[in-house]
Amino acid sequence: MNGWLSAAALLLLVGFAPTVWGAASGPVRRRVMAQNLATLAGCLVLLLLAQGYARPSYVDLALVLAVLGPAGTLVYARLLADELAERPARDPVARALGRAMTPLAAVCVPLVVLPLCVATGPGRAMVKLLAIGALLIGGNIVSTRALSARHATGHTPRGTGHTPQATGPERHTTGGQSGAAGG
Amino acid sequence: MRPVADVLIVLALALVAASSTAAVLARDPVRQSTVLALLGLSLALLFAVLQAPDVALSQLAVGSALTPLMLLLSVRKVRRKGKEGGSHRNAGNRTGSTDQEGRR
Amino acid sequence: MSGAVKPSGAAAKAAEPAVWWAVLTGLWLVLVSSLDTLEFLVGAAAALLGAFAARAARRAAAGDGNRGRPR
Amino acid sequence: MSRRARLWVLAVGGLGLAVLLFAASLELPGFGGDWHPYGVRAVEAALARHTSNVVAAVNFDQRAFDTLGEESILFCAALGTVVLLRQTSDEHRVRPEPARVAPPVRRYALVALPVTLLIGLYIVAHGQLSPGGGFQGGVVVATALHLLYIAVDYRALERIRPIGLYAMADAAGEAAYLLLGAAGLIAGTAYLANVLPYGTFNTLASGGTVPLLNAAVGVEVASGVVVLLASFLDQAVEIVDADDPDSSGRNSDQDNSGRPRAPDNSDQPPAPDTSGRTPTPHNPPEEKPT
Repeated sequence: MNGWLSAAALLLLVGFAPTVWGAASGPVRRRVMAQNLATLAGCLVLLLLAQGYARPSYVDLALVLAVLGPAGTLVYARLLADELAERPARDPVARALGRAMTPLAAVCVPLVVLPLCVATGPGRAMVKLLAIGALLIGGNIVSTRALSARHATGHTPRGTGHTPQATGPERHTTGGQSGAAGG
Repeated sequence: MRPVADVLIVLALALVAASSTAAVLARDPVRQSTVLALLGLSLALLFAVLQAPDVALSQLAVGSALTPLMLLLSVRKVRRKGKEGGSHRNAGNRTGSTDQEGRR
Repeated sequence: MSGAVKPSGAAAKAAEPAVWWAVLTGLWLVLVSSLDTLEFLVGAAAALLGAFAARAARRAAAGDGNRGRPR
Repeated sequence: MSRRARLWVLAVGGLGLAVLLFAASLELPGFGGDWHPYGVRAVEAALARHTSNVVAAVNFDQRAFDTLGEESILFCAALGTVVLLRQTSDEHRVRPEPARVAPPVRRYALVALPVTLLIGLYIVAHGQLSPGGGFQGGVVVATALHLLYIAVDYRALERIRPIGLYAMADAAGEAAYLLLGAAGLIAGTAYLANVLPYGTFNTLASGGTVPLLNAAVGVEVASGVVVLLASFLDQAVEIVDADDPDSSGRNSDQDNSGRPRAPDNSDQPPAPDTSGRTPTPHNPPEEKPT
């Protein structure tokens, strides 16, 4: 019991605390990426807390954050497209975060979720944990992509007199469109 | 368990203090919005370690997507308004205008 | 998953919500802590809502409004 | 009153408040202790009514009248926003442009929308059992719908968001709460009393009226937030000043294709777009607000 809470405290300190600094300083790009990382770290902390306090119902917090956190990042990606596009990844922290985010999610989430699954034992609770993990990884991959895709194809002005034909998803080259729909 | 739980509370409290101070110090609403997202998250964590999951859930639900959305929409409207007003004062000919039938 | 189903016949039309309903009901049953009949019924109803929302969302995203306006 | 007198009044009031707060804090139970006079009673009452989430029992049973007030606050806030942000006669609507969103993001949103919706409904339905309830779940449901704006575009959201229906659902949720309260009066006890059978502890049907009130609040909050955001979105995306003809450039959603957008109105000649070329304030015809 103690170990889970210690792990949560550690993750809060090394995973979450730096994102506060990241979100409060530097260019907008870095801030949004820090927010993205913070939802990941916060969600994992909540999962660890649920196990540490031996309260399975606390897992719902992580569940909600796993779906709403990426939605928040997508809000920024959508509405701050100008700000995200105007500074082409000059900030080293933002660039490093943008590169490290997906591997980080792919490594850290199993690192936390799998021990929790072992501790929970087989059953629906375990499947729920795995579902949260899958939502978290998928959401983070997509939101990271959205941030970098914005950067790549944010504001290429189209030809004039373009009639809005929005039939079907527009295909434009963002490079390497690996389908990363979560879940 | 007790000392670790206390450490968690202190840590979460410190994070809330730090992020709320940063939110107050940020003057630009756009930059403030990301700090606010972090503040919401820290508050949710604080409520969670204080064993108030209902409040934490409210904070998560409102703070993670809804608040940034409303804030940024307001910023967009205000900026647009300012831009329109500005362009109006400058007799309306914006340089980057790419209208298809060239205005004036 | 989405976008894969082209609504050509009645069966194809029903397939998309059915798949979504099954997936979402399964998700609901995973989320809840204890199972009983009422839980399953409520979950099935919520999943039905979600399934139709999924279809409506896909159509809204794909079409320009003339096809399958889910009002 | 002079400035000096006002400051004195403020100082006296502040001092009184400080003294009272200090006196009250001396009587507080210790931080993090197991025993709290109000907490113990609330837990007892919640367990007596078979509601395993004590917070839900406090919010929707023991102090349900408070929650009625809180729900009404949101209702009034949505109402006030709709009135304040309505389309005035010197504004007109432009058709939002399709957004350009990376296909994976769009696919993710289409998958995440029903999942988020289901999670929201789960939170609403299990308010009496686990953390959550009508407010939290309702906000999640509303956020789920707005994934369609965030990751697709505004027109897609508008297609699944007949705003009149949501406004009606908003009012219906508020009314349902009021009427559920009146059920207590009909049963011969107090307003908002828990008159239904309490059910089996720790199942979905437990808690008497608590799940029903949760559902009412869920409907009210979800549609209230949708209506609230609709006014914000309309203002940010669609509504522009009529006296500013330059609605073509960068003001809209995205995609600065520089095409002058035709207003949403049918009796407006769309093709040559003479709508706002001349900066006269009342060139576009009156359009219905929302």
